[in-house]
Amino acid sequence: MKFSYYPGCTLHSTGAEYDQSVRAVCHTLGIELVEIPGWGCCGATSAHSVNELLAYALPAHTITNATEEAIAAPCAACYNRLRYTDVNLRENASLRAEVEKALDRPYRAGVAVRHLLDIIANDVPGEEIQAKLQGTLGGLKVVCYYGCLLTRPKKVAAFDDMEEPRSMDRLMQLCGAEVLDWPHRVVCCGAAFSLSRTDIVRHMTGKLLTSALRAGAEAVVVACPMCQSNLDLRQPAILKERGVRERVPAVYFTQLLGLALGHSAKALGFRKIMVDTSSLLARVEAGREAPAEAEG
Amino acid sequence: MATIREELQAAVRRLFEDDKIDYFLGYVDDYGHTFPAILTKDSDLSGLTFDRKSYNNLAAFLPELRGSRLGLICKQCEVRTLNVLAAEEQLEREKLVVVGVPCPAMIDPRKLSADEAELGSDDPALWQEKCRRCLERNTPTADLFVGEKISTPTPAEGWPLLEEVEAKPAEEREAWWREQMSLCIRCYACRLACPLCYCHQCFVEDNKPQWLDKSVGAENNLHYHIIRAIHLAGRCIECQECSRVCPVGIPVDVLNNVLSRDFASRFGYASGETAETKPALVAYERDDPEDFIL
Amino acid sequence: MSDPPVPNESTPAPAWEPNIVGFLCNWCSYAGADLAGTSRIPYACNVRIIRVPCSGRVDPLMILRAFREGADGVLVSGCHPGDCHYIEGNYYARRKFIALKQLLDHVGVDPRRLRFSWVSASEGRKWAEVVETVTRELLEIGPYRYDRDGDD
Amino acid sequence: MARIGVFVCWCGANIASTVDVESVAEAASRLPGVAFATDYKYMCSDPGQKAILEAAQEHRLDGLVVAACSPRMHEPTFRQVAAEAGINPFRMQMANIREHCSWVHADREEATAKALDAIRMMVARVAQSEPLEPIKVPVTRRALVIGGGVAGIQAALDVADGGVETILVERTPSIGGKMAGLDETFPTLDCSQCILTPKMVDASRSEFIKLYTYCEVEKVDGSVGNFKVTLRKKAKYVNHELCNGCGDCFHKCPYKKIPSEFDYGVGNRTAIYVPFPQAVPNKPVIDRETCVFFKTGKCRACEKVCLRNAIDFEQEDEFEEIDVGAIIVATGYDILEPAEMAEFRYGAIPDVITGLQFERMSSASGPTEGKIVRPSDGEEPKVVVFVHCVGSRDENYKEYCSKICCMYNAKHAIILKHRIHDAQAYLFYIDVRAGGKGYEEFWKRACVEEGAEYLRGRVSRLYDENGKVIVEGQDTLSGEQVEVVADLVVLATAMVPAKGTEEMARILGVSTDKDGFFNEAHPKLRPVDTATGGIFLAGACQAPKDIPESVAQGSAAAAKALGLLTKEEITREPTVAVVDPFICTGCWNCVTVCPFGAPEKSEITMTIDGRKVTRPVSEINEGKCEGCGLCVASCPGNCIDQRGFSDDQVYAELGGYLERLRAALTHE
Repeated sequence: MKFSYYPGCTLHSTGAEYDQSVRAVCHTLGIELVEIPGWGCCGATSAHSVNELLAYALPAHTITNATEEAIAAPCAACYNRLRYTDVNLRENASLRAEVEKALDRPYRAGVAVRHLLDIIANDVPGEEIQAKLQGTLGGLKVVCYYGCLLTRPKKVAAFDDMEEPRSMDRLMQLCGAEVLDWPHRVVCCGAAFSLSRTDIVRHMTGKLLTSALRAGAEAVVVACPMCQSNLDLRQPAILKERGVRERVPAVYFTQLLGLALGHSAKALGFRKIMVDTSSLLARVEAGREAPAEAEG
Repeated sequence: MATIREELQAAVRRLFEDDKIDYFLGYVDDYGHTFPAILTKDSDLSGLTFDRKSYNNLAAFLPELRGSRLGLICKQCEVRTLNVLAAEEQLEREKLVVVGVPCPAMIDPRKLSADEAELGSDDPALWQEKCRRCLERNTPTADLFVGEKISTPTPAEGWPLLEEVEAKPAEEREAWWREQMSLCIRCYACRLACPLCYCHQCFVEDNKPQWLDKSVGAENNLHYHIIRAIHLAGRCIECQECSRVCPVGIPVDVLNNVLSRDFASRFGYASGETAETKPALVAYERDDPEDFIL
Repeated sequence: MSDPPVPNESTPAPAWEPNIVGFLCNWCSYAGADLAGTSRIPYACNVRIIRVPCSGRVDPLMILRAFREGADGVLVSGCHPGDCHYIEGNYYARRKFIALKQLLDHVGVDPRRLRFSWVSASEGRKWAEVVETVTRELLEIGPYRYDRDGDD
Repeated sequence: MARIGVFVCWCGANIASTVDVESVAEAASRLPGVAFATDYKYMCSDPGQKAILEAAQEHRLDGLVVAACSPRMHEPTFRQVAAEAGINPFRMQMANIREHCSWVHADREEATAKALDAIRMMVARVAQSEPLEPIKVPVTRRALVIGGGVAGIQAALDVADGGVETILVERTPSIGGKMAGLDETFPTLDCSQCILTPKMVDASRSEFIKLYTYCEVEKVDGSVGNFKVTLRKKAKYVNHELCNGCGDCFHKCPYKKIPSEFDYGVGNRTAIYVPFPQAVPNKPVIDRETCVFFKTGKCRACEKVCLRNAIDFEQEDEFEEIDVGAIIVATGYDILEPAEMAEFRYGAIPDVITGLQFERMSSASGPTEGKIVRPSDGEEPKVVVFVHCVGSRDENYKEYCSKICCMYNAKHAIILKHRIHDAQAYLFYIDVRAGGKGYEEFWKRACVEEGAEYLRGRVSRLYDENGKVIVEGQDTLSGEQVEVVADLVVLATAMVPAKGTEEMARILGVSTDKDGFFNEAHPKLRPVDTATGGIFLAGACQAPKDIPESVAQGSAAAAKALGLLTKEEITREPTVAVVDPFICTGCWNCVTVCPFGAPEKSEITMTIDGRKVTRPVSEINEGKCEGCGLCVASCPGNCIDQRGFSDDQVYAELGGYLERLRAALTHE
């Protein structure tokens, strides 16, 4: 399996641990990632509220630069913008002409835009992952958080049920986690207002965190660097505000999958997570009954 | 080790001895040619063979033998034809014994020089065009198989002649076809050789009213071939028998190819792949493309 | 009226006008053409209408016959998809027309000579526009003469 | 040679001002096959018609061409004239020289030429037209109504009222449909059962109505006036002839925890059961799937207790073939399974219920005897959220409006207030659609008098927290996100066609729309007809409807059916397809394409070269053929033709025009 890899701005900066864990996991699963030469920003949040043409042209630029038949995007926001652009440019010839004029070259329609979760959960056979596990997550209690952009809108994104997705749940179960039911799988964390209206973000993220804690989660598993930073960075302040003492780390699905596949916490960038993950890692360590030879 | 010829003859003899069939449809060779033949239990089976000149699509003889218990040699051309005929309920499959053979690809007689040694050659340049596109050299649906299974080379893509004609500008294309069509003598050999032209009466024979003139003329001829192509839309399995038998050498199958390709890309038609597909023109999807409609 | 243009410098030659055969379904397009009449929407007078029950009744043989006997263009018009009085006749017609159109394009016939349209009973104006379009295009490409050798 | 008369109409100045009618008539008189041609001011007027009759006699005409307005206008008129003149009406054709000519072309010369062409074409066509006789079909004076909800009951009662025998088929054990399970009805708050049960009883007592409950339509053959219908009478395992409906059997049935279909799972039933106390017929059936005896071979409790020996475990499904002349389809609706819309967490949170479940709860004769309770703990809810448009008006599910939910939500809010005085209702809505007599006033009443809180916006998410249901949504009027902590949530789920509608459509040979509801023949002018003659629609099987609309449509369909069934025989246009069996190959293209199932697979035995040969051939069922000609154009061997629109006629018409062109070409 070979994909054009689109890390997006975040995975090269604040979400570096996502990048690290993505590359580690893909390597083990035999997914070859070829970074898109000259990729640019997807324009998420700001571009489409300011300039429609720009909002299409930015992703179109990146898609057209792809060298493979399909793109793997680990960031839900990037994924959403790229899909949105691709769907609309395929349907709307005049829009496409306008974008092509802006790009000054033909748009490369026909490249499949996929989220990495979709690829790992749906393309790699479960048995194959199972065969490569170097241990389990030892019944770690997790809730899976897909966020608002990964499966919506239906016409653009839904590789899974729009309102009650389950692909990440299945993947985590496969790795030996105990996946808890909770009602906030696809509820927005407020990332779009991350800087401008922190009051809104605190309210929305706070709801998610208390819901996860109420469900009994030891970790919130995410597939988007924007969600992760909201749930992670703001957590101490938000929970303190609500008088909640417990904490629950927000980790990437690739990080937990990486642990199960035998990568070290260091290699998966766990130390970049602000909320303390030591008890989580200890739980996983305890769950590793299989010889930990592949460590590192 | 027995040759395919010996194996075939032994197998057919057994079919007759076991009273499994009334007729066998195969090929016999004589005078250096290979002919299709209908054999009975009293026939001399010593000429029965299968070689690189077993061109004919034997399924073309099925309508005449309908209702009989019948064995026949099936290379991929016949296999696909039988699927179309089955989908159109023109076949009593349970009465057929499909004899599978490893098909070595048919030689294009027009490319064959006097040197018969070439017959053994495996040079794809000598093959018929259809054989270069063939997806399966062994009969997958065979009731019994004679000979050794062989591997199927990677099929060639594209439609060389069709693409060559298409590359011409419209005016030249019109002139080219007009010239081709002015050669047609309306002998209807194309229709006769086609295993899917099984109407009791062809539309050209209809004279009440006579939509199509029987007189020979480039436009009349063209229209005959166009309507025939429409009747074969989504059905033609590209055995190219129509072109092979044309005494004046018109590549009539190019017209069929236009629709084969178009229907494959528009509607996903792959005629003869299964025995379920209904003919393309008696089916529709609500969202069939209609960009050509005002 | 049907004479092809003859260059004549002194007196203006009678202009050539395309001859068009229109096959119209009884329920939608024929009624649409009626509505163009009751609404007094003027359009070119080049189409001669043959009323058929449904666009699905039109056989490619009819279309080719029209060409062979001197029509410069043929127009087939039926109900919009989903509106067929006989539920699905126009869907089948659409496929048949694609096939015929593909073949005529391939053998070098100008695609503008054979047109299809969906005109509903309420689209009098659209009918007038379709006729105008088809006529204008045929005026541009001129008379259709494939060969006449078979007819004499 | 034909003797055709051509009559060119001036239509006052409508034609004559643009078309030179006199010279057209003069030129027409010289066309081959024309025996007489003339023009007149108004052909359709009395003197105009008389002129045709006189000319027909004088010139011994055997065909007519009337060049006038559109045949869609006056074809019936002039066919009548032809018949009076002793000319077969199908040898009369109209040349449309008004709508298609004089009204759209200003140039007199051009219009005149076009008019003459039109006449030339029609003369050629008439010369090729065979005389045809209308097809007469005797009518079976019996109607079938499929579906025993309120629409079906009304239709059956009205047909029976016309003195026509009616068979009312219902697939559940009782008639009554969805309405029988409702509480009070909007906008009058009449008790639903109180107004419905008398009708149910009437239907069961009518001497003209035969009631078949627990029965399904298996197969429909034939056509308008003469359908052959096969019914499957499902085994009830209770002999209803013997049963007196005492109820001992279901009181004794040990298996009591089966979720009741009629109560949408709010209440339970036994394995031998009557769906509800007012059922018609009020006699039980045994549900084979849940009966212990059928599972284990032991029990027979009902059999032991039945004094009339009515229990019969040996019963099997029976098939009955009936002949009817008309069919009224009233198969009703279901609701979109709310579990399909995961965001509402129906099924995951017990205190999220559907509107129909609320109806059963609030119904005085329902499983809770009218008490509104939380399914989770049986407590009285104090805060209830009603969600409008669950799955309706939603591009992810159903785009259409389900029409009745605005009203029943208002009704539920009122009922809630009446039963639990200190309860508060919140209603999330997109907008309130209250078009109907007294409807606007009704929802206003819920809002103003009964204190229901209307929140304009959609619900985004539901989840349970500490035994409450948290409802998050948006109030678009204030622009705020709102959160209601509710005790009970009631979903107004979309109305969808009843389960099995698609299969029913296939059996009946009628079409459905993109949402699966039955298609009416015309959305405005033929709302209860289908495109298939003799099959009519009533109620919510055609689109979401409330009770008065369903009843009105039931009566309308009954009137349509009576109009058909009170005729001795019906005539059909003879413009049907016909197969030449001697050249038919049996490729079944015609069978595949025909939307009406008119071509049928048949066989013919003939002698070829002294051998008797049996060949498969297609045969047209004239009763089913609607005359579209699709099969004709789909036959590769030209074995099928259509009377009245024959290949010969089209060919002649085409030739009538093109011969002139050919003549012009050879003079080039």
